[in-house]
Amino acid sequence: MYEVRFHGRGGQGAVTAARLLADAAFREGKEVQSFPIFGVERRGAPVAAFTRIDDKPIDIKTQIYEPDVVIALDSTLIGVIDVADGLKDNGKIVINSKKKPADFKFGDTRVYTLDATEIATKHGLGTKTNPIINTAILGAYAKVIGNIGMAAIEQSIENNVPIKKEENKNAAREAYQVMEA
Amino acid sequence: MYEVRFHGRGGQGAVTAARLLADAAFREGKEVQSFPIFGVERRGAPVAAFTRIDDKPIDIKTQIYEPDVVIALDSTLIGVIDVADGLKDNGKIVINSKKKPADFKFGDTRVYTLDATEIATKHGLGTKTNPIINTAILGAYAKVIGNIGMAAIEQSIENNVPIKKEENKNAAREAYQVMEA
Amino acid sequence: MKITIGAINDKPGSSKNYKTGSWRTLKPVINLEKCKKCWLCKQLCPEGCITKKEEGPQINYDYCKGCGICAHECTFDAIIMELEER
Amino acid sequence: MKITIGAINDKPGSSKNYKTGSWRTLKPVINLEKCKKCWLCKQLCPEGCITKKEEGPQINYDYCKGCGICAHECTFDAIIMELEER
Amino acid sequence: MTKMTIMGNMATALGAKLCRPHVIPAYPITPSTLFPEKISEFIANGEMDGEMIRVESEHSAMSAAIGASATGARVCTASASQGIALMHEMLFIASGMRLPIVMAVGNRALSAPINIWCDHQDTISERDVGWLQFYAEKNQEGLDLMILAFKICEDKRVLLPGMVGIDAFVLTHTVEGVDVPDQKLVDDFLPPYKPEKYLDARTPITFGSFGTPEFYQEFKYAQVKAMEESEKVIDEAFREYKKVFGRTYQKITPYRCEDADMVILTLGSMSGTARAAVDILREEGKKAGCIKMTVYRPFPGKELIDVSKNAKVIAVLDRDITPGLGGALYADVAAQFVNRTAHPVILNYILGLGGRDIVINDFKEIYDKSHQALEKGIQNPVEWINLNKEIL
Amino acid sequence: MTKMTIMGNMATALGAKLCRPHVIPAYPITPSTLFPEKISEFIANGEMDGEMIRVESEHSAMSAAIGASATGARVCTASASQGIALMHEMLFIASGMRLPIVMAVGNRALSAPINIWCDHQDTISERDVGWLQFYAEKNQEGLDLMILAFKICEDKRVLLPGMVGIDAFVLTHTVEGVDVPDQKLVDDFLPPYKPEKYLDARTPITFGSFGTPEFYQEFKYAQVKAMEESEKVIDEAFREYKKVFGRTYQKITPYRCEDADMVILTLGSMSGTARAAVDILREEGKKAGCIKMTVYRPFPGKELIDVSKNAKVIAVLDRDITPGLGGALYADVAAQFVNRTAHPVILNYILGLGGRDIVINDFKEIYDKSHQALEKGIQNPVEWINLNKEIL
Amino acid sequence: MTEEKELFACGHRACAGCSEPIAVRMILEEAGPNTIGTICTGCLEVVSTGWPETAWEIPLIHAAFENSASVASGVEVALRQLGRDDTHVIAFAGDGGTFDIGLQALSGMLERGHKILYVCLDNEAYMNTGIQRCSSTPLGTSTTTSPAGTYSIGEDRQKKPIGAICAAHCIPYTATATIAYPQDLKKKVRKALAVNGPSFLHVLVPCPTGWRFSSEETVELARLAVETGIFVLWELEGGNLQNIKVTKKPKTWRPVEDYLKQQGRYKHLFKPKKRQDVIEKIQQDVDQKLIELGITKET
Amino acid sequence: MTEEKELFACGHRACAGCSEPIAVRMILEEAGPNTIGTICTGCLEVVSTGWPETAWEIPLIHAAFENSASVASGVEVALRQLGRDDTHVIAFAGDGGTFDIGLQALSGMLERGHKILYVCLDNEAYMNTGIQRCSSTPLGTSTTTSPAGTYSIGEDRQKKPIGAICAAHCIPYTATATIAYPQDLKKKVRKALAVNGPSFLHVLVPCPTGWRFSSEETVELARLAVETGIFVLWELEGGNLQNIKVTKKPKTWRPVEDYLKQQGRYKHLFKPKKRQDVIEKIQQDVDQKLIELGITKET
Ligand SMILES: Cc1ncc(C[n+]2csc(CCOP(=O)(O)OP(=O)(O)O)c2C)c(N)n1
Ligand SMILES: Cc1ncc(C[n+]2csc(CCOP(=O)(O)OP(=O)(O)O)c2C)c(N)n1
Ligand code: SF4
Ligand code: SF4
Ligand code: SF4
Ligand code: SF4
Ligand code: SF4
Ligand code: SF4
Ligand SMILES: [Mg+2]
Ligand SMILES: [Mg+2]
Repeated sequence: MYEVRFHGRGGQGAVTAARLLADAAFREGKEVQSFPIFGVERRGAPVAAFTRIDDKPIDIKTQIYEPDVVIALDSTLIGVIDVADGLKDNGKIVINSKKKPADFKFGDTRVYTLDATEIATKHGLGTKTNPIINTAILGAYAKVIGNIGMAAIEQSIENNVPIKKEENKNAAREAYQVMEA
Repeated sequence: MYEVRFHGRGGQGAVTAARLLADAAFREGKEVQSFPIFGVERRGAPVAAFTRIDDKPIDIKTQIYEPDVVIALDSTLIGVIDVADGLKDNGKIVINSKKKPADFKFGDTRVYTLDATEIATKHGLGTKTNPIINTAILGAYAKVIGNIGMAAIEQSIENNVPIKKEENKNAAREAYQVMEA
Repeated sequence: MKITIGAINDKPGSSKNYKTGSWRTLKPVINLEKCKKCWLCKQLCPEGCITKKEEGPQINYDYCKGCGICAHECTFDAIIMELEER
Repeated sequence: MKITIGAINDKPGSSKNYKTGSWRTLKPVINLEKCKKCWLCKQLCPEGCITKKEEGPQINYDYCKGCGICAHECTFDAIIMELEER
Repeated sequence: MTKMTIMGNMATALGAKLCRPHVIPAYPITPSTLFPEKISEFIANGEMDGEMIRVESEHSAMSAAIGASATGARVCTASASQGIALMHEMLFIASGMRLPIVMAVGNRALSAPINIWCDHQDTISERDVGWLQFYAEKNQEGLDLMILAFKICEDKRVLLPGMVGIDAFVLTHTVEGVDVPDQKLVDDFLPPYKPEKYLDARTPITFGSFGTPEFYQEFKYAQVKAMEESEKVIDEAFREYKKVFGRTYQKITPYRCEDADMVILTLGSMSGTARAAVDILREEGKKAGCIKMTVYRPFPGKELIDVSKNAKVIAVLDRDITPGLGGALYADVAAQFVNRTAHPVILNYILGLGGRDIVINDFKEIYDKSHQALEKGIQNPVEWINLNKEIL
Repeated sequence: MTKMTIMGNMATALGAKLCRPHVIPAYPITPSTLFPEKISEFIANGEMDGEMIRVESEHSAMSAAIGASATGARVCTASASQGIALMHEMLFIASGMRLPIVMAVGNRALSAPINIWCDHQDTISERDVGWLQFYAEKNQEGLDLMILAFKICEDKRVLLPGMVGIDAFVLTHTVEGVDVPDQKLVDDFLPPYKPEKYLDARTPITFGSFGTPEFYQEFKYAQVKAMEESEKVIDEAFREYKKVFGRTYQKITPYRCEDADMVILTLGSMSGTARAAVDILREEGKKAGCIKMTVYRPFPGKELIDVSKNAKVIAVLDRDITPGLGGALYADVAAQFVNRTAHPVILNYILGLGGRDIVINDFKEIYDKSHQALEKGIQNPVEWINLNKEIL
Repeated sequence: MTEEKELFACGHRACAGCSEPIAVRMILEEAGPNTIGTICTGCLEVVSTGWPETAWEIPLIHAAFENSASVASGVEVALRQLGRDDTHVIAFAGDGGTFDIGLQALSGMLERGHKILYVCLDNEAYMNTGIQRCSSTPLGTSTTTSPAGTYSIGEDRQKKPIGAICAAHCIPYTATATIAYPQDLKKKVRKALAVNGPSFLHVLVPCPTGWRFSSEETVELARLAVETGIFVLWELEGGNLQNIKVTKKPKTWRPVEDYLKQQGRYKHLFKPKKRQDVIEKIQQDVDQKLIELGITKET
Repeated sequence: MTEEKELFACGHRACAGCSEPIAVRMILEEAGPNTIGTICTGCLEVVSTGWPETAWEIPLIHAAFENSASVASGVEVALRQLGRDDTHVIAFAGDGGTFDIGLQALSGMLERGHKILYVCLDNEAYMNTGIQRCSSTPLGTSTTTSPAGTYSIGEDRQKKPIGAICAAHCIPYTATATIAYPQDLKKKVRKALAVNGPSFLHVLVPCPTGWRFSSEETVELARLAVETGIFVLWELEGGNLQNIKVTKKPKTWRPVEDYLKQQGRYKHLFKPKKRQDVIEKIQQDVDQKLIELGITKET
């Protein structure tokens, strides 16, 4: 079983990212679960969302306490909350940031960064202060985690994103390309 | 245990009569219960009310099915309903009527009649079409049944009847006097 | 008689089985000679027990509770209330 | 911390323990020179995090969510919103 | 002390009056209506302080009760049946907020079909709401239990609301002789309600918080513990009541149970009839006993086990029904005995729904049926008594 | 059949849509709101006939549902928590009138304190109202059970309303892969609702009669019998569903129970975690099993006795609490076993209230505690799991 | 002479002289048999639906006390969905079920625009439970929960202006009526059933038992209520109260005392001591209301 | 310079730019600390009372969603009984808790005459549960339960005239207000608290999340609502709507389009195709309302 946690702010699309990832995995024949943090957070507040992926039916319905990957859609959250909380020993962190992985201090944990904001705005997805980066980040996921293929992610976008389907796919593709695995 | 059933029409005072009788018995140191028929009868409809009297605490809370006495406040009810229903073999029936006991056919059952309407209206209790006869009938009860004294009945009237206390007591007294035991 | 599913009552107007005439202490009696067939009494009877007949209103005493409205409202004093004899 | 009887909260204003400043992406900055001390910003701030000071309004960034109302409403353009640096 | 002949509703109203409630939000419903009527009369005639709130529904009655109680007032109300059902949501909230509101109930059946007569479904179906529940056998108990309910519910160790049930008509509208205690004695027994925390501008607190998963279960636990704590508070209060007023109360009151092979467990007004039936059965040589349950929540499990230890059967009488299971009381009793190595057979009888009278014969039938079950084995642990099969 | 990844609310909404309800009176409440939202969307986009009634409260939602169902329409609604509590009165009335309304529930805790997260108190506390109750473990079950509920409830032998519970957030807001059946198959499985009697000017009938003591008990009895009758209708429907749609449903589903010495009885989404825990316990050499209860009303007593016959302990997990007694499911289970000569020890664990997560460790603790109880005797049959003692 | 079928049958158990059946019969006569009715718990229901009997000859549903309007909403939508929407839907409710416990359901029904005629049968108290005060109970009325007493003149609040409240919802048709004016009442029913949306009809139904008068005076009291201005007959299309049309103006308006003194519920205003102050207050309120309705009184 | 104590503290969790806290703060500033508040379930409660924190510096009680008014009734009577009735009682409620599920409790509170200021914080939908339609939702608004779609223009019913409905109860004081006019709002709070009986204050509180606009525009939208006549600021003493006093009249009334086009909830009226018909209908309704209020528009 593979467990992913997304961090973002209410309204930034962490929940959608988690759903899209689950849907993509499902399209690859995997069993999936995806859920937001169960709370009453308002727009702007830090939120989290989760995805579980497995080859066999997923029985457990507990929260995710020890994710395999953490994805931070908003680097300003780092410091505000402990994004690495509970991360497995060999876990990975993907951060939307202009900075280099080395600029982040998470001990031994493997950190990846991507300027998803740049990519998103370039493809006309949201504004600088309010970029829609969930699709770009999934491209990065596909590259660095590698357990879901880009085809499935694109299909998931096609089927679930209501507007700007092409732009979103392009953002994901670009992220996939620029990302170093 | 002595069980009494009163018959009347909604609004005629059967319930009050049953209560007054219970209160009188209580004043004589008896244990009592009194209750109306448990229904939704409207003014004018036939109703019934009950009194239980005993020397020891009354445990049972059932309806009264086999009364020792039946009192009909309104003779026109006879024929409409079976006033003698369940009456004990040696039971008695007291009827408010101008007629003679012999005019009523209740087999072997001992029947008493009293023109309570006459007495009540004479004492200024209600009108001919709407007489308040419950106190007069209690006078009759005291005489023919005899297990409650007039003093207690008068005291019960004094304590429970909101207006025309004296008139009511007088009606009861007159009924007691004219009644043949 | 058997109970119905959900206590439905599928006998419309079955209240007629219950004769409310027994409630009556006063009885309305119509004087057809005075009656002008204005049908006000029928209209205002709470029991709906006055029916239109050729000769004038007819009271169904099975149901008349003797409220006296018909007599009270009849503009032509064509109804009087009498003490019920039983 | 212990729970209370009936979940009563007897610490009025204890919400202050939660710093909503972390929600901010844009940050209001006051230009005191332009400010006319009309206190409109204080009045309209949803967070109640602007206080009156001798020198003009002061924003408590621990709570400011960066909504931008103060800047938008200031008639004298004395507040501008800047991208938050963290 | 005054002796009077009064109806059950008057008894609970007088009980309430003696407790000097500040606020009485109430809404009329048969068979409880006489309660607010009497309170209105007391106030209109200057016999009582306190204010009625003539609310527009029972939901508002309980809401106003909550508001008033949280403000530090002693609060009392009355309802029944549909009225209680309409309060359902607010009953949970009153207990969750730990407000010692006391409600007089005239136990009545629930719709549909609509029925105004006695059964216990209305309060039994509120057995989860976290209120203490008391059931009276007679009017005297109705009065006394109102006073006791305030005493117990307001105890610092409890702080939970409570309801006192008197059976529709069989008590509410039945006149019995009742001893009405002196105000002075009640004042001593029940001191003014002085909560530690209440709505007061001098010390602002927030009532009705949002309880996240981090804390919710612990809040519930504390509430459940308070209910358990009330067990001993009830015993204390009953003892003190006896001392002051001379009348004995017990959570459950056994009658001729010591040597009984069958005990009948009852709630409310049927308990008296049960005793009478037991006497008759005894005369017939049948070793019957019965147990009146006065306190239903908290459930007096220990006491029940104790008094029924010699019995072969407990016949649990439910004047309520849980479709798809059986009687509610039955399941509650089962939970007390299920893990005991030796225990009586527990049988369940559904009876008296919607005002069906409960008569001596019913108890005889129950005795016989139970005996048969003992001898021939249990066919069906849940049986209906006095069912008119002809119309089914 | 379409495979999609959807949330639990969407699953129940799609299940409802496939049943072609005519009238959907609904009121928003977390965590069920997505249900009316989705229905609104389906209708706004012409994907669905039927009409929403955007009522002003849940009491009116159920009232409108009753009106519409009595008129002969197929009716569906959704609610949770306070919303269900506010319907309480009308839930009894819907079942008393024998109207096969189906309600999708997002199981959520009850105030106070207010809490929007999962527990089962809202529907468990409606266990007396005469509705069938189904609990889903996952979204697929949520969808299927909606269709099944209509099928079962509308059966002439049943004619009772039913509710389908999916756990707040854990299912309502969790995306899972779900097979959505073809409309054609559902249409065949579930023919149009054709009641024999309904409000129609051509054949006037009266609904909602006044039921006097002469008849009330018999009306209730008939209703209770219909609930019992539903046991076999449920089995039939489950069998047919399997045939048509290929998925298996059982009132209770045992997992590794044959040789288990301890079986854990669960309701709702915790059932999956229980299976995972059982596997882990088995690996540790502990003979654990678990039973998922899908149908809670009517209570599947016979089935439960059967599957647990080899167990030494049944650990009954209650995501609800009856203050002053214990878990509701516990008492229900106790009622099944109490009169059996040899039966497992029945232990009760209260857990997961107000969204407290139920995790593998909890099951381990339950196993250990139960074992201890077996060995050292039962200290307290009702224990709380995962309680934060530090804040008490 | 053909006899129309009565849609509310004999044998119901209302008190002798009750006006609720009179009103129901008049309304159903106008609406005709193609009508589904909903009712609240209350006198009307209790006296007419005791199983195995029913007085109703139209399809009828009673569910609870507070929800005639929402049950009717369900019926109306179902009829539309099932293609039977030529059937009228009439929701009956008492004043308790309208002014108090049923107000919200009513407001929702009005706001949602269901095509339903809502009829409030107003006898100014909770009669079925034994004459308790309701927000429909007029100032100075003695009821069992607003008893006249040493410290009380009876009800101390004004009657809730239910008509104005309903009209404020901007519904197509609102009106008042009473049994003493059958033609007026029926005409209003006709109009109400003709509009495409909700309508509200407020019918005063004197109750001999609760108002404490002799049963034959029922219609007379309804008439007196109108002639004294206590209960003004009006109708209104839409939500602008300025457009109210008074449909019945007596030639001379009688003093309210004529109305009050006939009823036991106002006895305390006359005995033991005449409470001129209260009577005058009631008169003033009526006068004020008439002025607001633009009626100049010539007495 | 002395700093007044804020009675609604920082740290609450409302969305950035939410106007509910703005309104609450203004109201409490006027009412002062000697005030007990009651609230409904809804955004305000959820963002301010999460245990162990509370944003409230006055005593506050939240019980359920539908009963702010009845809880407040209990508080008010208790204060009187306990001799503490110098304390103000303010019942806060959302539009859902007022127009819909709380209407009956409110009506009861008004009718009984409690001395309570009832404040409806109207953001025109159920926001706490995620933007569902309420009877406060204006015509043409897209919400999650009145979604714009192929067969839908969004909400198809008019906003329930809650002010008129409350005023129809003949209460001493009814008014509307919004956060863009703090002085007007505070003055109305002052007046409301001064009357001896119930008062109703209807406050428009724009919601960036539910109306879909950028958080800094909150106050601007409140202002636009007034300047377009969508939300008229008025006050009224007593129940006669003819006495309404409009307290804010812009020099020129702006077209409603200016207001609509700034909000995502009306996007479908502009894109993909401009729905001139709907916009015009909304404009006409506003014009009509202004005429009824006796306002002659000079545009
Ligand atoms: C929820 C609920 N509360 C209370 C009652 C009790 N109840 C039934 S009818 C009634 C009074 C009815 O008054 P109204 O609506 O004025 O009708 P009326 O009997 O006067 O015609 C009351 C209080 C009930 N049935 N349901
Ligand atoms: C009886 C009941 N039904 C439904 C809910 C769910 N609920 C809580 S808040 C809310 C919406 C609140 O809307 P509103 O009153 O307008 O306040 P807002 O959140 O918009 O400020 C709803 C539907 C509830 N808590 N209780
Ligand atoms: S009211 Fe008089 S005149 Fe008219 S029909 Fe009746 S009896 Fe005849
Ligand atoms: S007396 Fe009354 S019930 Fe009898 S016919 Fe006349 S109006 Fe009808
Ligand atoms: S609004 Fe502008 S001018 Fe006024 S106090 Fe604030 S910053 Fe200064
Ligand atoms: S940006 Fe918003 S929260 Fe921050 S100070 Fe300005 S108004 Fe207050
Ligand atoms: S109490 Fe009044 S309303 Fe009820 S039936 Fe009797 S007369 Fe009619
Ligand atoms: S959803 Fe709207 S009302 Fe609720 S907190 Fe956010 S902005 Fe405020
Ligand atoms: Mg009435
Ligand atoms: Mg809102």
